[in-house]
Amino acid sequence: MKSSVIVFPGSNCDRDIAVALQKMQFKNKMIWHKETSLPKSDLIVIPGGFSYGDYLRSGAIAGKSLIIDEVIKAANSGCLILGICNGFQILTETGMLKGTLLRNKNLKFINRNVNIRVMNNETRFTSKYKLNQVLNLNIAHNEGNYYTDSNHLDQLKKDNLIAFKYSDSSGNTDDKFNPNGAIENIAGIFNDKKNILGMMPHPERMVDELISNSDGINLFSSLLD
Amino acid sequence: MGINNKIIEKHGLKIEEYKVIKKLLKRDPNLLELGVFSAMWNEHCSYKSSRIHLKKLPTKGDQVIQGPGENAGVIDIGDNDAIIFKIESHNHPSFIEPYQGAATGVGGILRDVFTMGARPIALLNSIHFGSPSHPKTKSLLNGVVSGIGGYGNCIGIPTVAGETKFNDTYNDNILVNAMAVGHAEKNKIFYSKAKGINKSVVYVGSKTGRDGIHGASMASAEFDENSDEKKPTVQVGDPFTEKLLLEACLELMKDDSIIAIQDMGAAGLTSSSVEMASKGSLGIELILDKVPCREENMSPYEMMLSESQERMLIILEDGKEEHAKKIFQKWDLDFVIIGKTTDTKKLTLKYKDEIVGEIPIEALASKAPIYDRKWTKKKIPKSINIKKFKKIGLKEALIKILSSPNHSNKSWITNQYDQMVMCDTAQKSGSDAAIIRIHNKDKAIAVAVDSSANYCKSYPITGGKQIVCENWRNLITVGAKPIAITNCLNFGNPENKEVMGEFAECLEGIKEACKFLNFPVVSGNVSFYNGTNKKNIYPTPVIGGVGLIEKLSQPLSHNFKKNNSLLILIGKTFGHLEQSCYLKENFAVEDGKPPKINFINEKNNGEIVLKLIKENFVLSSHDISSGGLLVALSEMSIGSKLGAKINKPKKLVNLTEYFFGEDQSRYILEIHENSLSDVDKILKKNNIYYENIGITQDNYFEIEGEMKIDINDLFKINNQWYNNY
Amino acid sequence: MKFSVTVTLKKNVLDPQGKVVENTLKNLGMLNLKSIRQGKFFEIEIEEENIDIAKKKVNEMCNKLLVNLIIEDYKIDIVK
Amino acid sequence: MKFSVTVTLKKNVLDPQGKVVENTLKNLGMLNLKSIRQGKFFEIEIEEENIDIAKKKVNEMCNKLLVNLIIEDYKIDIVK
Ligand SMILES: Nc1ncnc2c1ncn2[C@@H]1O[C@H](COP(=O)(O)OP(=O)(O)O)[C@@H](O)[C@H]1O
Ligand SMILES: [Mg+2]
Repeated sequence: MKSSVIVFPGSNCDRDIAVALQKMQFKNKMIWHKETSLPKSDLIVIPGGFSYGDYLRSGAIAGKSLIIDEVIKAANSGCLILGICNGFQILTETGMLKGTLLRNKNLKFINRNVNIRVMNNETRFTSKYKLNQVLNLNIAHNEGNYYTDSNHLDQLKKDNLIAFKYSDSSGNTDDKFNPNGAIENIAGIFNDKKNILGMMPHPERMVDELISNSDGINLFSSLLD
Repeated sequence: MGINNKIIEKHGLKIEEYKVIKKLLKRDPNLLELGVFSAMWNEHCSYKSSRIHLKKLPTKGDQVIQGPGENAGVIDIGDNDAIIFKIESHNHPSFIEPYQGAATGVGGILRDVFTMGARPIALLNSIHFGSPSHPKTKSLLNGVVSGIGGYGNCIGIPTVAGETKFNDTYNDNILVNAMAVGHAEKNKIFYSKAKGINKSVVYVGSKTGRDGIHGASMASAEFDENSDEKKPTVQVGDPFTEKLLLEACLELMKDDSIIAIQDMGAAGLTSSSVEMASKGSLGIELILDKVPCREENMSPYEMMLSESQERMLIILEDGKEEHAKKIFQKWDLDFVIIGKTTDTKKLTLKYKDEIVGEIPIEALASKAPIYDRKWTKKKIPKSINIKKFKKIGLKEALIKILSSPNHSNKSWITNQYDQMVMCDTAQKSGSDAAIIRIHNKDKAIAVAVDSSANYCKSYPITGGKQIVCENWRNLITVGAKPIAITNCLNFGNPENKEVMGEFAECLEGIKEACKFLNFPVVSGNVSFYNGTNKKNIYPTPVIGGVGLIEKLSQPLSHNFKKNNSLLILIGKTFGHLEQSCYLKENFAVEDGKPPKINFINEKNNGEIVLKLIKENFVLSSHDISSGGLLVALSEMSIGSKLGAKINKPKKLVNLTEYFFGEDQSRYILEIHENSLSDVDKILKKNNIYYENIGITQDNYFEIEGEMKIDINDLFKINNQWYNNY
Repeated sequence: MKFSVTVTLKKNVLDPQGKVVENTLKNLGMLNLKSIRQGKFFEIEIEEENIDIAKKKVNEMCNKLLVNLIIEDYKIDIVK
Repeated sequence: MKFSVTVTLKKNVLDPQGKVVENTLKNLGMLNLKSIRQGKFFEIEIEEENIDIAKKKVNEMCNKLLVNLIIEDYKIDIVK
């Protein structure tokens, strides 16, 4: 499996995702945002961080960079795209995923482990998880409060495009377990072809038992299939 | 413009100092030169009041590569790995504008570490606020915490440990100390000593604006009613640019293009250029027209004194200019050759083809004034009669302490910091020390910061010893061998004899402890003039320590691991309640002596605890500090949601003294029930005093026959305060 | 020419920031505060003396970058 | 009554955000852009019909919460 990680000025989880990908036996390349072509890849990752300092709106400026046109082309031809945290924000800014990420409802940066429930395990990203399995992943963001209009929300539900929802450890998706105010506790979504996943929690932080847990591993091993 | 007394005073210089300047120059300085002198001669840059005392600190050791004198200290952790670290204060700016003050404090200390070639791997902070009921405290707390987080989170370096304290003494002068820790290859460390003549002096990073002009002299002046007027000097941090600067510098450092490199911190272009020239016994010539400016019509005076953030000065090897320029352009940063090294031993400033200022480097550096300020010894404080306080129940007292601002759980703060980015944080804040794995290796370092202003106020020598020992203990409890410390000395007005005495005696205590424990000081920072209108803060030295875990198999926390394990208490309990948190929280009393430090016990207990941990006998461990035994035990319980059943001590002791006394050199260890005989053997063989104090259990935290609390209640008690504030 | 652009969240979009600010102000005793919405403000200077062309340029900036049209509305005013 | 408040950074204060936005717009081809500064915008409605009292209230809100007077300037306008 060949992967590419796009690096923007201010990306800061690029090394973390590269380490996770290598650990999972991906052949990974780092791609600087000023490049105008992409190597052939099965998976493109847009990593977390503060691209362009999160200035203006998080993800907005990275969404205008040259390399993004190539990412869109690759996505249209079926390449798998994973956007984590700031990567998710960039995907919504470019329209590759619909909706947007607003400030957390408490107006504070939040870093802690949260539980999320797997809402659809019949995708290239989640096949190694069980349906409704609860994962414990780390979140770290200022703007993770997912919002979309009601038409799109209906579509997300109808077409099973919600990837993960914030929950408690037994999978209850009550608003009480919503860390940031996201609509319907949404933590991650797919596009309609399900080859693009955007998610706020960081699976790459959960691949090493010594540091955290291994709940993120199956996302990467799903992709390897 | 002629220079009169008022201008001299405005520059924070004394008339006598001005006379010395004239003598050194053999003429009157012009205004630009006066500005340069004032920046270099103020307390912050010249250490004029502290230097003779700092000299006494032990700074050498087998593992010390670089002690004080460079941007940060460097220690050797084996296999060509070096750790580079330093702590620094940003107290005054943070009081004026808490968000930006704290943020730029973090930015500044990071630059000190990555200028030396290290990739920063952890951030820590020690923050002190006034009383929670003081009208300013809440917004200062909010601003400082979000500023620290705002900078560290954005640049992507985990903030992993720290301390937050409240005390009236900081009502008008908060403390914001930030510490950065980086990792470098031992053979790739960069220093600030210039070498060679006619080498290019390069300016990189952000443009220069009018921010922070005279910031360094502000940090050296007491606040008064007019401090509002000093506001325009506030600097704004740009963590995004710092991230670019970090990556660009590390990229350039891969080969040998750099002769010397120095961040522009306090007193910006002035101190960075003078420092490099002074260390290399050279001169430096700057063409100020070339300085990248953010605003129009900036004068040479403003350029030399601006404290704009995110800038560096580099001296390059011949012929490396194009290569270096490419790297900085890749990262969208300014890169301009603004001068060269010379053999004149002078700082020469040119502007519009004229020499606008010329000062011998030694007049600015080695000939800067040094004062042996008058100081008085602290009298031994009177003991207080504990019996005069009304008796209160153990449970009631414990609840009072655990729910107080100083002892409440700090996750409201730490959840605002990214603690996991870089994926090497094996232990986050919450335990005695954080653990950071060295990337791609089995080994890890432990880091912690500590201060005990109450003890230092009461009796500075003991207080000074105590914080070093407490810091050492905090590293031991997570299984790390303590290696070296950095220190940030926050004190009042040094022109006051009592304050200067507190300084001298705290330092004496720090020195003795460091010597005895072989725990040298490799870097640090002094912040004087903390206080207002002649009211000085408590002496507040902050110690930041680094220890090594040679092989990290499982991070050791202070949370209980399972039920039915044995709890043992290492070290003797005498029941020292003077200066205790028990008296402070229950009776608002802050009197008496601090607890004694016995270095021999300290060292023996610590070394044997470390041995037990290394031999895998220990499931969890915690040192006993503020709040005493009972508070330490409840913290172990709260973190794990496991309870404990503590025996009622058999001897005829006063329970309050036993459970809340703050005697030093003590640890609580959780061990497997079946390892007791092995552990007992090791402890006995080494003459370590210990007691079996109870066992862990589910659901309840209790002292046999005395008190019993549901652990969920205990958790709630400890987790309310911040959320309700 | 100089323009100002104000960007505000669309009416039906939740404004977490505005909510918190509103509550805080009420807690500070501003009881007759009815509503507060927060947005962004830009002051843009461009080298173009023809009003129509200039305004078109500013409009283009808004569409291309400054405004997230999914959730935000904007308004351009001429300053001078 | 309805007011609008625009908050801008003081002149000499670094505006990292504005700088990045400006560069991006230029990279997007907006070559005649001379400068852009970003600020905040508030739309405030209060239940008070007396202009002077109302304005005073809004001013108080600015001082107490909305504006960081150390680095920002502000301007109040009446909307209706
Ligand atoms: N309390 C202290 N203990 C040991 N060294 C100190 C102390 N205070 C300052 N130093 C050392 O003095 C030097 C100058 O410090 P400072 O002016 O803070 O450096 P910088 O200009 O790089 O911020 C540094 O090498 C620092 O480590
Ligand atoms: Mg420095």
